[in-house]
Amino acid sequence: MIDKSYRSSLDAIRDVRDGAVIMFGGFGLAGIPQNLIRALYEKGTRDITVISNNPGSRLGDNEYGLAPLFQAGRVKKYIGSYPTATRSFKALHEAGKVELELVPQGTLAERIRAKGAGIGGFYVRTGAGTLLAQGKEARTIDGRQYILEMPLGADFAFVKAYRGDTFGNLVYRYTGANFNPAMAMAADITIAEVEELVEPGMIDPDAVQTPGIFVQRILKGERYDRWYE
Amino acid sequence: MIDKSYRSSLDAIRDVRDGAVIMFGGFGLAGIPQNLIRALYEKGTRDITVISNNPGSRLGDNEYGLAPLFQAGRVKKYIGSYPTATRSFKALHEAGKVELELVPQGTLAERIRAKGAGIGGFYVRTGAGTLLAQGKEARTIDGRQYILEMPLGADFAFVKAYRGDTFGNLVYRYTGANFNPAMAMAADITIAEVEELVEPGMIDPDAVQTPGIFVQRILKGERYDRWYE
Amino acid sequence: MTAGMNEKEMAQRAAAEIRDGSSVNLGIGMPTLVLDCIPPDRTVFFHTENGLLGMGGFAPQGSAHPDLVDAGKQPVTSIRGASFFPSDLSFAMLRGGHIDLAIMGAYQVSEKGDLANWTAPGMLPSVGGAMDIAAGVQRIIVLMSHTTKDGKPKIVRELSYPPTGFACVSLIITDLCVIEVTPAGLLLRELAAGVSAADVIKTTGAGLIVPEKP
Amino acid sequence: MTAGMNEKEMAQRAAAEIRDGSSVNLGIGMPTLVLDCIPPDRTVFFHTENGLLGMGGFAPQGSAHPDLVDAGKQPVTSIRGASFFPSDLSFAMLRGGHIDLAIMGAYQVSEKGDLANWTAPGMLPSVGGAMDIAAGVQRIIVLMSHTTKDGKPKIVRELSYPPTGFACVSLIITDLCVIEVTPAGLLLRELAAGVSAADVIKTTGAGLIVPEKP
Repeated sequence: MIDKSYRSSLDAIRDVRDGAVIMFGGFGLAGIPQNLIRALYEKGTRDITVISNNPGSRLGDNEYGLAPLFQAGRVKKYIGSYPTATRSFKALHEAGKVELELVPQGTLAERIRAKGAGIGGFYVRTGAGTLLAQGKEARTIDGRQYILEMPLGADFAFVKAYRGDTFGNLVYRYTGANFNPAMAMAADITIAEVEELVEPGMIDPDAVQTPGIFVQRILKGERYDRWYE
Repeated sequence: MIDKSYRSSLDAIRDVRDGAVIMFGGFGLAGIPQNLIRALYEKGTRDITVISNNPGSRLGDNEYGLAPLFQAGRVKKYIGSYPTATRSFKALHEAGKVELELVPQGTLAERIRAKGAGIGGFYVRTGAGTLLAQGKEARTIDGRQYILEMPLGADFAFVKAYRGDTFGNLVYRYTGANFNPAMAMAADITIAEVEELVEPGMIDPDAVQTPGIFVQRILKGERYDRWYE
Repeated sequence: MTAGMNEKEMAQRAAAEIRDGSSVNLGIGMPTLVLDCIPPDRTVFFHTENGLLGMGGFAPQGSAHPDLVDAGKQPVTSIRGASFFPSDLSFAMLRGGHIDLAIMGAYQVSEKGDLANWTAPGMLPSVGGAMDIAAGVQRIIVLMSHTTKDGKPKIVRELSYPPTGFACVSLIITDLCVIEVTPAGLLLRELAAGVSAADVIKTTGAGLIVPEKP
Repeated sequence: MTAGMNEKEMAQRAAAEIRDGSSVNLGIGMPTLVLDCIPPDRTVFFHTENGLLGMGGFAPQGSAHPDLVDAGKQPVTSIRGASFFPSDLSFAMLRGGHIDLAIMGAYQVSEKGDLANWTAPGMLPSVGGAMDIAAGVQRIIVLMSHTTKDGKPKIVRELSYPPTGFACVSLIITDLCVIEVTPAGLLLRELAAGVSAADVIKTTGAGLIVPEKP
């Protein structure tokens, strides 16, 4: 019997080496894989490339989510749409300590999906003619300007779902899905943390949002902090 | 209060004119909008371009689904992946009475999704170097051959879901989803028929598979025949 | 009494543009005020790009859930008939032209309807969904102060800020007036109470078409 | 006793290539026989491109549902832990390299592993998902008779039938033998009972590497 479950977050990320390219699901603090992020922080992995909509979130004077990884200088490069979400990113970037690849939010989601779906590249109107089109191939289709965007993959995807089974089938809740389903398709190894881990057959096959084929490892998150911005 | 529901199939398709380009959900006879197809047959609409995985289905000596539209000479052009599903299509095509645009099944689904998702075109390896790449732009990406595929839209999409509400939110069942969700996104007017039509709020927002924004009209199908091939 | 509209009045004016049954994306900041301006007999599907169609309003104290937030990361509620979906499908809606209307803030709007609202020169840039919305939504209304804090025009002949999108703005609602972007140029459609056409012309950096009775 | 494997034996041989926990797409026709050849202690996720991962087997009389079918439109069942999904996601799995193995029939396979299995010269063509599978699945096993009905080789130097995909076949299982496609050429790996290497060479239209003890 196949069982993809791991005992702990740290156990599930043991082979993540320095220099890894990692996607993190979540939008703000909604649907972030907070246990896997904490485990990665504890493990001390360095020179990470982070792909995530935002580099953590700020609440008052404190920063949460991915922010501690940035603050600790573990991140070499950030690819995402909203780097100004934290003060720590801004400071590190101004000090020349972290690279930035800025991607429009929808293009980010679509590039990730493209990688997962075996698409070699695609044309969008988003950003055509703007600063974010620099270096990208332009093309006129039906009289409108498009730019070519390329798929975006990673060594690992850390995703969060509400419920999952030991085959890796995932179900999300509310706006907690966001980037998680696309990222689950786009990495060599996808590690999912869930609030409820159940046996196969406990999830209605029609309700599965990420089929288990996209998930290599799954675990029940140790602790779910609830933040409100 | 918004109510997208129509009283009957015929009522919902009243403005489908001769020459319309229409997408039909379904794979074989699973998940086909059988009531809308029957209504279209009764209405007598001519010179239709049909976009559908197959041009109907054959069971023994009888043909079902879209086949009667072809048999009655109502179809000008067929775009799909499996034209040999019926004898009637083969006969009409050999007699030069219907045009064929053959598209690999995955490329068909992706071209339809691309239209719905505002993608101007995309590269796939599917079909590169084969007869179905003729006339298509080729491109080498990371040392592999790709071809450019363009979005595919329609005037109308006729889709079938298991359950829907009067805002147009849809839920599918089993393998009845197939092309329906992508097609629902890709037409100017999407008409959905459902086995169960409920009030808004009766479908869990997390269970919605096609958000109502993609559906302009919805109706409870008059009759559901069950065929087994 | 100060001349012109306050933020609440501007949001109300924007709400008047929203048809029954339409889908509307609200930018963060002032545009979210529009949420509370919809008459109860009108069904509006507010879209938030992080994955909800049918946003209700801000969640009352105690009923907030950290996984139910809007694009500004504020806890919100959902209406009867709402749906949740992932980011890829959410942006398919935006880019594919399925959202009827977006209401956004702006740094500048040009006389051709070019929009600058994602970053300013010298800033660390963030873009979020602004460019996707500018490229894909059917109709865009900009809700902004008529001038910058130091009195410079925000409605200009040519953008000096980095563009978000081109020829995408349909209507501009400011504290002073309502301006429509037309093929012929910027048309002054309405003046706020106590504001004259001359007041608007003086604080606008682009040509204006002023009808006899705006 | 006839020399060589019958269809059931060929399916069994193909099933031996399927690892525990892997995902497998089965072509219509002979490949579907593989369904019944999986030992009960092995979990295999059979994928059917019309939208099911975790196909069980053909539905028993009376429990068939017209909306639960396989790629050959036959009523099927689903296993515990299965999932249903739309065609666009199903082909994302195939094209994106997420499916471990496909077992397909063929008209011809070339010595480079080129595959022809979608149409024959002069036929009205149908393609279905064949080209998507050929382009995207990690490993492809062809299950076919060694020759055509009139005795012509189906394993050939160059395809004469229209290609489905290029350099995509890894293993060929026929009624006579098992052949691996290697960078050096076609390697005769196994002979069916009562079949000699000479029998295979005689009926193969391409060069074969024949180890001392195949």
